[in-house]
Amino acid sequence: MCLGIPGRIVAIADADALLATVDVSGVRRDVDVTCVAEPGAPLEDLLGRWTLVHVGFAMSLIDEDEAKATLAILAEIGEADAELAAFATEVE
Amino acid sequence: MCLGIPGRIVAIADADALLATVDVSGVRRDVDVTCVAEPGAPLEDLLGRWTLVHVGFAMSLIDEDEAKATLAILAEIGEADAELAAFATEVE
Amino acid sequence: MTTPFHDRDTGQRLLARIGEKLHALGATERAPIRLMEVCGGHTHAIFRHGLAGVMPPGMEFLHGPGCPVCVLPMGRIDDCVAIAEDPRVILATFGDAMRVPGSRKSLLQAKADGADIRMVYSPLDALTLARRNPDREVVFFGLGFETTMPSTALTVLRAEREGIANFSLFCNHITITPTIKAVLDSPGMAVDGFIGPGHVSMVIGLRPYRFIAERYDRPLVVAGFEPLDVLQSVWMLLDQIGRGVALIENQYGRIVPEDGNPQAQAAIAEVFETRAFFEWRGLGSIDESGVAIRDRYARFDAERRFAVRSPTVADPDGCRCGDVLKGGIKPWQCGLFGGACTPETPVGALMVSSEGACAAHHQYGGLRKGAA
Amino acid sequence: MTTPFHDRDTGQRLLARIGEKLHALGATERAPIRLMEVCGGHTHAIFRHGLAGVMPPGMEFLHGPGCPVCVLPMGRIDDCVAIAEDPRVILATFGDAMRVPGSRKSLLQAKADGADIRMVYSPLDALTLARRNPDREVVFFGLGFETTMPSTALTVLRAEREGIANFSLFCNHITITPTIKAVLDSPGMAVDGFIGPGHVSMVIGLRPYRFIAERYDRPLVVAGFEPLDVLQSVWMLLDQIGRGVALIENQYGRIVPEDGNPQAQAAIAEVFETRAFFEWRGLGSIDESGVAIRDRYARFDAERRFAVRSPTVADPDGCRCGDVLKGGIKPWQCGLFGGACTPETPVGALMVSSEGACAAHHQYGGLRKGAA
Amino acid sequence: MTVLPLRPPRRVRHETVTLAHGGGGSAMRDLVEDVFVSAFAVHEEGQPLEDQARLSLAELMARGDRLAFTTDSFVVDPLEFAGGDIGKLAVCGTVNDLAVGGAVPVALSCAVVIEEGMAVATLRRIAASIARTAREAGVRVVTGDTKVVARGACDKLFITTSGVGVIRTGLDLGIARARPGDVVLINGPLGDHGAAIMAARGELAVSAPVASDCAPLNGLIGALLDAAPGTRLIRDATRGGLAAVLNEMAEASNIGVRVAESAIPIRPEVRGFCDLLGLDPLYLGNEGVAVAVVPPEQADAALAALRAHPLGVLAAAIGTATAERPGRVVMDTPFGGTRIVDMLVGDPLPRIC
Amino acid sequence: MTVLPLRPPRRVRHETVTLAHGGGGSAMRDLVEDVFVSAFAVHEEGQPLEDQARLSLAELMARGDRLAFTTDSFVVDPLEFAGGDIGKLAVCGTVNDLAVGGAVPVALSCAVVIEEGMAVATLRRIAASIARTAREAGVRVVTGDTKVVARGACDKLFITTSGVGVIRTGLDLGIARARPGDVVLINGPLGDHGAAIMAARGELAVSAPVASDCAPLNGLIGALLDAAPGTRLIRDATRGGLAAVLNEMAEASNIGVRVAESAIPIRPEVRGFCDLLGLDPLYLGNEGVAVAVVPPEQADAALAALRAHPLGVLAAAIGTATAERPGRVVMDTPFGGTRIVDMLVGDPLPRIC
Ligand code: SF4
Ligand code: SF4
Ligand SMILES: [Mg+2]
Ligand SMILES: [Mg+2]
Ligand SMILES: [Mg+2]
Ligand SMILES: [Mg+2]
Ligand SMILES: [Mg+2]
Ligand SMILES: [Mg+2]
Ligand SMILES: [Mg+2]
Ligand SMILES: [Mg+2]
Ligand SMILES: [Mg+2]
Ligand SMILES: [Mg+2]
Repeated sequence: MCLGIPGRIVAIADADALLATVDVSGVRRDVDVTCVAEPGAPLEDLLGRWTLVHVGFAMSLIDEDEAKATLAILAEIGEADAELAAFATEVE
Repeated sequence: MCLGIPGRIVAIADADALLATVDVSGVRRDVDVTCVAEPGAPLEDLLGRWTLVHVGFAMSLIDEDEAKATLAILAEIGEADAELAAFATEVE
Repeated sequence: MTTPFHDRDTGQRLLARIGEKLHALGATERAPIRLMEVCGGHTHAIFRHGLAGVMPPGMEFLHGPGCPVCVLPMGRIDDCVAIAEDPRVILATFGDAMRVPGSRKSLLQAKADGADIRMVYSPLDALTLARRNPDREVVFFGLGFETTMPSTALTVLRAEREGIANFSLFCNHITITPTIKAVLDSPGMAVDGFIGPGHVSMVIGLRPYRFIAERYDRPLVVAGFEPLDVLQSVWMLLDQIGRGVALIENQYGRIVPEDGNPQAQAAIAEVFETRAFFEWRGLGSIDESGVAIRDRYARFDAERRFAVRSPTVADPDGCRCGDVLKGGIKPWQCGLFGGACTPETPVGALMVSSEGACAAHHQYGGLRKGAA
Repeated sequence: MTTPFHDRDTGQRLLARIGEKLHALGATERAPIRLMEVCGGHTHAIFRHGLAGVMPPGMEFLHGPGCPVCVLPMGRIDDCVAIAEDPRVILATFGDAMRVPGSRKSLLQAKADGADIRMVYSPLDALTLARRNPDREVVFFGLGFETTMPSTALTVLRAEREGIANFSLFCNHITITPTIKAVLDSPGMAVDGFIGPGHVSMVIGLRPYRFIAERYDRPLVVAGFEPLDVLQSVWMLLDQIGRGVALIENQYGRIVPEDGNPQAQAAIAEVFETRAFFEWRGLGSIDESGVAIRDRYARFDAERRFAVRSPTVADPDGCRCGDVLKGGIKPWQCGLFGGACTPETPVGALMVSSEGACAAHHQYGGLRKGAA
Repeated sequence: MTVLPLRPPRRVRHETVTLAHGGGGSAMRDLVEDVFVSAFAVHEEGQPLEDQARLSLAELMARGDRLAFTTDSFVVDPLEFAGGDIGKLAVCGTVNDLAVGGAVPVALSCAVVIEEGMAVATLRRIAASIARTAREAGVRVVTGDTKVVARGACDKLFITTSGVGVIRTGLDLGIARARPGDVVLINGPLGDHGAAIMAARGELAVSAPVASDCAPLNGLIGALLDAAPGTRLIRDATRGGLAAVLNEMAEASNIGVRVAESAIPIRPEVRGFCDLLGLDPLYLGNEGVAVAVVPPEQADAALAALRAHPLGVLAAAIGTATAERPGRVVMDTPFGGTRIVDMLVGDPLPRIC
Repeated sequence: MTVLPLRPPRRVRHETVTLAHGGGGSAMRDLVEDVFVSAFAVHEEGQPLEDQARLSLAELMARGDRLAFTTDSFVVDPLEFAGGDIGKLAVCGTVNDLAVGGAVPVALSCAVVIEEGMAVATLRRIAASIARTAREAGVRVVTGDTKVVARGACDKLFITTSGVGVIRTGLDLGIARARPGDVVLINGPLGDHGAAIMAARGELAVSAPVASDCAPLNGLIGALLDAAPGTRLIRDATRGGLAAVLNEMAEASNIGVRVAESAIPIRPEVRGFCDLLGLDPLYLGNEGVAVAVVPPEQADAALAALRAHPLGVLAAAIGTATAERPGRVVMDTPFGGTRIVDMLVGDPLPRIC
């Protein structure tokens, strides 16, 4: 029900109606981009952006920096503790 | 289109609506009897009468005396001339 | 009630008498006596029972214009298709009318294309459809001669009595006598006498035919539809011709009262009025040959409710229905007969109903005269 | 965009770290740390990827009330069936809602019985249906938490802008925080922390969860739906528990902004207002837990247009959905589980959607706990 | 690790069919196994269903030298009517199409398309009727298929049966094999099925004491072939009626056909029905009428064999093949005239099979 | 007496089908002969149609010892879609149901139910597709049936095909024959057909670059059986998808099935389609996917044979039969977890076959 899928905005389908075409692995559908359009800015700014699509609406622009950051933290959690563990092993 | 089939009135289906049931060799259908109902007389008088049915309406009560008379004439035409012919042969 | 009128022995004797009369009249295969049956029911009976084939030489049946489906002009079919294509409408019709070609399509094709068209046995059944589908407009495609008029008139009266607002009649009823007059008036007319329409007459009686005898000096015998009925009528006509008289006689007394059916006439008069003119297929426009719904019952009149236009549509190229209807040519003399025009792909309306001369010939009589 | 969050090696390392934390916390299979995922999407992901099975001992997922299909009370389904059975209506709905049992029937059964019910992917598609069927009333069965609210709100606004008069919304939207509060307030509550709903949060942001930390002293981590998202969130919760703190944290920063989505919030505020109370399946009536359409948009409100009654309908005998929703029992502890209640014949709503705890257990987890 | 119990016997758990019953999942298996498989006993007890039935060719070879294979879809409205139902019809129709080729019917397939909303109880009755009729005809329903479509996408229920049978060595029946002088026989009165269905639909508001003649004719035809091994051809007079069969035969065999109207058995009530509605019984469909053409020297034996069978008590010789007018069917009317009997010109009669 | 000419070759004279085309009269013969018979060449040139096709049993016996017999109805909407149409589907479906039993398909029947108003041009295209696919599969359409129903009484066109084939002596494939240790193979990616049909319907307003996998698998299966004569069972994963086949097999063979999610080929666009709509490709229908279970010692040969065939280039070994958890299908997730794969719970997906 709360299913959200990342897709890339590949075309503006109807600028007046705030509809853009999103591509998910080659599958396309027009979605409402009201929630992710920068008020005042041209819709074309969205082209190429990744967005999270929920029931035909783009609900969030994916923050790629944040994604990288999260992955970095993930790696860190694993490694940090792993080092710790390695360290612990060494100490033992 | 002008198809008319003789059937026997076997039941009064709805006296108020002037509908009676007609039987054609065991096949039954309710028909409108407005055109054959004697104004003022009870519809039951029609029970047992033969009627000519056209597109769901009883259009004529069959006059059995007339039918017999026609058959008699038919026989007569055949015979009268036949006698004549026989007579002619005899004379020859 | 019908079997005695099928008796083969009586028939054989009658045929012998008919042969004698023809002989006495000097009629031959090349110069026959020509009797026209006006009613499609008779056309059907003649082919159905093979009566033409058993006739002694010197007698020829001409198949007249008495099939109301056959004489319906294309423009009226087009109107009917247009009404049927209105998504609100359920069009109810007798099965015979389904295959008659309009200029765009037949009702059968309109149905295939999505129109809601139902075959009914009786106009009463159309009224039942209206009762059962209160959210739809039920239009009954009413057609036929005076035989059928009372049934639609009574159905309109019933609808009024019951206050059924979603029922209307697309009225295409026509009257028989102008047709006969059109035949009599056509150039080269060669009809020696008429087999009169039995079931029309049970409604209208014998009086309306008087002009045929009085003004055109042709005999008419109102006939039943069983084989012996037809033969007896032929005999009666030949008898008149032999006696040099032209009378309106009634062979079908068991069904047809002298004055017709008064209740039926009253219903017709209550609901319908004569139109100034009506278009016939093959015969053109004929004055006072059709009826329309009176103003009093305007709300049951599909013609008004659906703003019908009824343009005159020319008959298709090569179609000779008019000549066949008037007895001018035999069906197989039409260039389209059996080729472009067959019962499966009728060009003219005479090829549609089994009461139509062309269809009857094609279906029961073989492709060529010799095969009948 | 998702694959890096599936990486198996990283996952293995994370699981090792989670195991260490659990060990440090003294958690065991018999006395585990209990983390509740609030959102049905997480329930689905946990079963779909088999995450429960790979968890080190001492960690237990509790499947919370976060499937909006599952918490819909029977009375609302009955209303929806009644609306759908109106012959003017085309009811448009997400597929998930089709099999939820009402007291008379489900929408799937109503459809089989003749109601015109269409599955759509988006409320926009319902609006398209309304445009294409101007003679019908198109009602969209809107349900879902805040994730879905903006889409229906924007659809209503679009309908107004385009002047589409035959579209309306049967609004069954609910808000997430009262649900969590109901869980926290239930007697015997044993939740040590919450995996927060990622997509709800992308709309509402983090602020609304503060009471959980502040008033109930439980940590919540807003999480994504990929395997590593869930594992990282578990690790973050265990880390908080280990540190003895209760904070609202965000693991899903790539999607969820601190303050949520302002346009989405504005659309919700424009179209909807809080209801005094809303009935939940298994949880009873919860104050201010649902939204309704504002008077300003009354003409798009199916509840008003179809005079919906919404009687309270008791849950079926033996149904323990409420207890499961609150984490009080595991699905298989319900006496109906796997017997009278299966995904083919759901008694409770938790057996319907693959986001429902019972259906997820039945479908992905085997009939008994041991098989999962 | 717990050993899970196997599934309990499958049962449909709804009163009406929904789209879920056609989705290929467990609801569909419930429906198929509970309603159809259990009625037809298509598989040995305890044996699972395969995607195809398997028949021993050696056993087939023992009964003849050719395999006959035929199919028909049944779309009759209403589903149930006096004298039968769509299930009985679907079995008889295919059994008869095998039998008229001289084949002994062996096995049937049965594919159903169901409109959502169909009552499961009705399906059960029809499945039972299929099973009963198959037993009566001595065939087995060995394979099948079930589809469910949305409301409005089909009219309640369509059934397609196919059949295989074995044609006895030496027999060679064919529509082109009639020769001048051959005698045309039929086993019973015309039009019962067509009239029964039209009356059952109720639209004509006509009640008729007529039951469909729907019956498996393989027994009757077997007896006929025993008595008249020189039989040229047999056809069942279904859609298009007797007229269609006679015309096809005249055309294919390049012969004329001359039949006597008075010799053709028609029940009075069917004649009354036709009179009232303006129909011709020659064009009404039948589901238990076989038309056989036999050489003149075997005509008496053939007629006697038909009359000795319960489905042939009213059998009659109705005409002969002639050298005249090849391709044409001519009927002698009781009145001494003749008429051509052409193919039906597609009148939109109610659906009857 | 004039000798009448025989009828000219039959041609349909309308652009759309009307009820007259189903009435059993001449319009119906025109349609049947012009559209179907001419496309299928069901009968020898100049030979009339009989009510049943006839096949020599001796010729069948030469190819094997058992007759396989199967049927399926096809009700797909839309009729034409990327990768095929209802006609191609109807041939492939029945050919495949024969082939998965180890049979060489020999002959098909084809029964159509047509909604009035159907364009004759569409029917011609579909008939041509049936003919082309049958040629490709090496089978003949030998018998058929045509019904026309009123508008609203069916959804444009339904086709029911039945098929007969011959099973090679010695082969014994069966859903109950899987044994622990056996290897589960599939010939290609899942879900193409289901996704293509759902996209083609347009209702979801989704465009997907996916074509149906619809194909006759008899050639591929023949190659497989040559390479792995010990094959236990083959099934085509149609309605209900791979999940249905694996569950039926687990239940019938009383084994567990353990598959690796990462081994199952799925096209990225099909995965995207499923992600977007919340579908699981395990439950999507396929029309060109065969699942085969082979004994472990023949697995490599079997896989090589599949991969050598044009319809098997993406073939994969996806799992094994186990003694544990009989009746259950367990999937190892790429993440190291496991999940149960149950039968589809009747989701009302669009009609796809
Ligand atoms: S053959 Fe056709 S076109 Fe010619 S007269 Fe007859 S019906 Fe008219
Ligand atoms: S098994 Fe069914 S009734 Fe019991 S809690 Fe789960 S969904 Fe509710
Ligand atoms: Mg057949
Ligand atoms: Mg048949
Ligand atoms: Mg037959
Ligand atoms: Mg099948
Ligand atoms: Mg229906
Ligand atoms: Mg099959
Ligand atoms: Mg199949
Ligand atoms: Mg299969
Ligand atoms: Mg057939
Ligand atoms: Mg349709």
